[in-house]
Amino acid sequence: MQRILNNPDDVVDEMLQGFLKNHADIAMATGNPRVVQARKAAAGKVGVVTGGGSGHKPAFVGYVGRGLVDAAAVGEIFTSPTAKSFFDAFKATDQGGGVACLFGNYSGDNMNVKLAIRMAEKVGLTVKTVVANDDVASSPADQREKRRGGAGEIFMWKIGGAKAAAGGSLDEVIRVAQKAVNHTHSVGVGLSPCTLPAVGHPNFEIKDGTMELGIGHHGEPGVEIVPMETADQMATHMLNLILPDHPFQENDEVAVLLSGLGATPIMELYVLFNEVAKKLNDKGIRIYRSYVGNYFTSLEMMGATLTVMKLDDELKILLDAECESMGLTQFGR
Amino acid sequence: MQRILNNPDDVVDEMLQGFLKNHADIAMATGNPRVVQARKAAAGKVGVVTGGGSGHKPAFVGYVGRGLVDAAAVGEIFTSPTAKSFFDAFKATDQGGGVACLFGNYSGDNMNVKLAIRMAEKVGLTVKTVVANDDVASSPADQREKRRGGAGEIFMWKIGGAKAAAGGSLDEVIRVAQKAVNHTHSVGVGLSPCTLPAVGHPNFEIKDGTMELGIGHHGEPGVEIVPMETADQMATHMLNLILPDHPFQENDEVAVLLSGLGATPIMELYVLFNEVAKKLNDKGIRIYRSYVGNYFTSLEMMGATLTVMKLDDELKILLDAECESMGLTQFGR
Amino acid sequence: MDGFANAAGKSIVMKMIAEIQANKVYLSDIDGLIGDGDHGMNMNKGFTLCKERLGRNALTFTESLAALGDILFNEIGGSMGPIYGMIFIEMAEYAAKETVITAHVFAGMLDAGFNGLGDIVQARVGDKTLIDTFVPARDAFAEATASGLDFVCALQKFKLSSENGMLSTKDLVSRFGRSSRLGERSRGVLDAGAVSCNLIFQAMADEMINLIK
Amino acid sequence: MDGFANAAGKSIVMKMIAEIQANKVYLSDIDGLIGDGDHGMNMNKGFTLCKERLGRNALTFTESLAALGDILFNEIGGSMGPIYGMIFIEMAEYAAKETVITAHVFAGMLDAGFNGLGDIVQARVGDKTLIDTFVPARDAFAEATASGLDFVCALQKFKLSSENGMLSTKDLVSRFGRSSRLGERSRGVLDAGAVSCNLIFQAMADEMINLIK
Ligand SMILES: Nc1ncnc2c1ncn2[C@@H]1O[C@H](COP(=O)(O)OP(=O)(O)O)[C@@H](O)[C@H]1O
Ligand SMILES: Nc1ncnc2c1ncn2[C@@H]1O[C@H](COP(=O)(O)OP(=O)(O)O)[C@@H](O)[C@H]1O
Ligand SMILES: [Mg+2]
Ligand SMILES: [Mg+2]
Ligand SMILES: [Mg+2]
Ligand SMILES: [Mg+2]
Repeated sequence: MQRILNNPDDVVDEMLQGFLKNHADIAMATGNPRVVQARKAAAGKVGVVTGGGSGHKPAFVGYVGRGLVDAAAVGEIFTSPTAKSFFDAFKATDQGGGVACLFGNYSGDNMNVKLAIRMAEKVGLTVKTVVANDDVASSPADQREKRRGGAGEIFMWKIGGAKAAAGGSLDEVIRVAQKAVNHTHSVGVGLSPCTLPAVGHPNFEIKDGTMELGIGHHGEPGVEIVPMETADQMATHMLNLILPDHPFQENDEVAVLLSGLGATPIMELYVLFNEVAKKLNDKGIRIYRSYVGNYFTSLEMMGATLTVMKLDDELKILLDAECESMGLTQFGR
Repeated sequence: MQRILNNPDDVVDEMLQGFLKNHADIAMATGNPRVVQARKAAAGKVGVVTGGGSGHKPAFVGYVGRGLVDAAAVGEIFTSPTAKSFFDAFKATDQGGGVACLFGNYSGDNMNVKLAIRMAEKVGLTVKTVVANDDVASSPADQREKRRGGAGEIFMWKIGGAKAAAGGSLDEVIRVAQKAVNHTHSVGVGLSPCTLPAVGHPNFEIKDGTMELGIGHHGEPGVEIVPMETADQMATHMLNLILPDHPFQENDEVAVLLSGLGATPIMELYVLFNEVAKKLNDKGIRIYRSYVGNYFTSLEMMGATLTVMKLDDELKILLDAECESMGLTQFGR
Repeated sequence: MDGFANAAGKSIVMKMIAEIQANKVYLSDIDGLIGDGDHGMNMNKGFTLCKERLGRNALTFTESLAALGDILFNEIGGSMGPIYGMIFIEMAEYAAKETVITAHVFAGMLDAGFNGLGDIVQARVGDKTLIDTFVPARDAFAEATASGLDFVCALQKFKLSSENGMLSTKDLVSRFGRSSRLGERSRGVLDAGAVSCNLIFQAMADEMINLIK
Repeated sequence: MDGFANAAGKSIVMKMIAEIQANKVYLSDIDGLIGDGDHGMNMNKGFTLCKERLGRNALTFTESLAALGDILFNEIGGSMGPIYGMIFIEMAEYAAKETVITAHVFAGMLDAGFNGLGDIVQARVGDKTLIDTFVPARDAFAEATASGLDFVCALQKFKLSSENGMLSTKDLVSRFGRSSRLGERSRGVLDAGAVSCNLIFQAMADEMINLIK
């Protein structure tokens, strides 16, 4: 295993120490070493919390910042944070207006958030949730509630975070974050597996010359194993899973997020994006804004995830709002 | 080869098309398909140009933007752009005040820039150059002019770009960019090789359980092949090559840039940064500002490069200036 | 005395810990096939942490089990933290005041552990989760005890049903979350949680049998 | 006529192209050892582009060579673009007006090609670059011609010296740029540019010999 590590069991703690040293202007430690908090949360705003397993950088701590998430609970690699950490994140960000907990649909996170909310109720803290379930490959459309969260979580945080930063109430933040989720559809393609440091060998197998269509962010098997395709064919395949699902239609305006899974050269993400953009254009679907890069990774997996969000005027304004974090920094427009 | 490609010979062109579609607010095409230009260059400013081979994203086009580089000439993978492309980049950015060409010390780039300057002279365009040679592993300190450029090029662009954006003259831009280079020292550690798409198999070999200390950005052999180390030991090894070279001393203030080579999980870069920061702190060297992430990569190589720049008041102000590009966006402070 | 002294039972938890440590990579490998590969790693981390905390302290079975549950719940997270955390905490709580752990007490502990999951876990037998190990084992133990078998024999039944329950997950198609769209691709692979639950139950029962004898 | 018709010499460039195409991966592999592995890929891209451009057009040797030089220089970049670009452009320019390419003309072309590099290339013989192939081959050809050998024999000497020059790079320690800190680690490996230059010279000479006969 050719990796940069000390004791693999300490990787999350050491990563967080390094993260906090590097991003002292954006994020800060809390009493719980597994909770990271934004430095510049505006007074009186609704708290926006997320959390999840590690190994997905920039997700989740990388979206702690101004105009995004106020605190993140951090788990072991690919492992939900504890209920206590979610609860501590709620406490750290509540300013009286309540907390929006925006997280991804994984059984561990569901359980721990549920338990954390019970703790919050006991101290009279109001927490409402939105659960991202944008990964179209993980369940049929009529069982959307079973779908995993994908890179679409980033749009959920961006939209919810912008609303909270703009002074929105808890219900407003929840409403727009839920709208973002409802409008967002993702799919992944896996080209090579990843290795958990404490395990030391690949998590699963992807045979050379094949690719896994619909792979999850932890290498969860997807829809189908198909022979390796060109970028052009991958774009077709991914859009064929996403577009009918909303369904996206001619004259729709969308935001596109194309994220690498970790080890795919960024150059290749642009090649794939080029094809995706061409095909959307051919269908008369307009890309209003796009993001290409490593926004939600899976250690050193190769491959990419494609996320498309249908926009309306409200979502456009929130998407364009200024924000500052490790994973996403943009000037307002 | 598990990669996202169409025809490997077209990868650079397709990447650039995708890049321009995604970053239309920051960068734009020029008459030369291998020259990308910033959209928002302030009127009358000195032009700042760079260029280099592809496969290093964000470098080089990723630093085209506001407060950074005004145009980049783009080569094939790991291959210098043509003289014509450098020349076209000069022409695209000259507003009468001349052009600062800030590039890395590689024989192809040296030749092509030299030839481009001859073309520029013929049309009366003034071009001055700074050549980054920050890679301490590539030549002894007394032959610094032979050293390769490393991720320190980013500091050269940031400092030179900020000076130009602030209205600096050509000579001022050249002076501060040269100062940045003189103050900057880098070293790389390679953990796994990379594969050029058109070649289809790894470029070179790094045996499992070993690492290449002092590796170049294209897999050029480094100082030594050593058994795989812990993050802690790597930090020591890398600092031992960098610190005596300036030399950096107690009470120095520095900027640190720790870049992944492409496939190393970002989490591990923070683990390494944590060790680097501890060791600098132990020596009484103060990190004024730091950058951790994939800032200068080598396709899907695993490993990292460490860059340290000694700061003075002038460099601090320029480093802190606002900028906006694919690779680096920061608010002023 | 058909049972063992609670005060002597720390070794049961130590045995459970050793078993998980020995199977760290195996558990992650199973989880890697249709899950995310972290199961062994996290179980190992939590159980190892518990071993360090317990140290040489003289603790009872239920105190040790409570400590393990507490660590899993509060420091490990994932799905395992709340599930095993709740199970162990509730099992320990149920018997905390007992000096002797009898078959009757242990049956109660198993019930309490399962009930502790409450609405946290919606999975039922057949959903390809650790419930497929837990429920048959618990039921077999209760039945054996009710039918008059002694503690050791009931534990043998418990072991057998646990093993069979675990094996049953191999042919099941996952219906819960993560792998539900996998359909047939999820068949043919054991469930990681069912395997770890069986490892824990085997270790638990073996050491109880040692203590009873 | 001790020479060949310039008008008939497009085949020489076509032969050079075929040789580079056939050795694309080999050249990149050599470059990968102490360089960056792009040499074969870029040479292949430039030479293949040239093949497409030349197409079925009836072109002279010098026109074809000029086209190749132009493509390398203006569209390929790298180190090879300027170096081979300059060499081929200057060689072609020198003989552009000749109807017959004699040994004397070819000697002049080689000189012009080398001189065309001017101050772009500082490397000299012994620095482990393509200069180690070029200069001995050029010198051997000039010497053979001066000593009265005919064109074909002089080309045989040219081929031999080119090959030897290329082989000499194996034992050299790189002194230029990139690999200069490598010291002993750069020994034992051929220089990629020296190898491609030799491939080009062999193909060039072989097809010239064909045409002369
Ligand atoms: N919602 C659930 N209900 C019951 N058991 C579950 C549930 N989610 C997970 N499990 C059990 O947990 C095991 C996986 O544990 P682990 O790998 O540690 O967590 P995660 O699935 O979050 O990565 C599964 O094999 C299954 O037995
Ligand atoms: N400065 C130089 N002087 C002479 N020859 C050079 C120089 N730089 C490179 N070369 C030649 O070019 C070859 C490498 O070519 P190539 O791999 O295409 O370019 P690059 O080194 O820029 O990747 C070397 O093997 C060497 O023969
Ligand atoms: Mg997990
Ligand atoms: Mg090169
Ligand atoms: Mg798991
Ligand atoms: Mg090369």
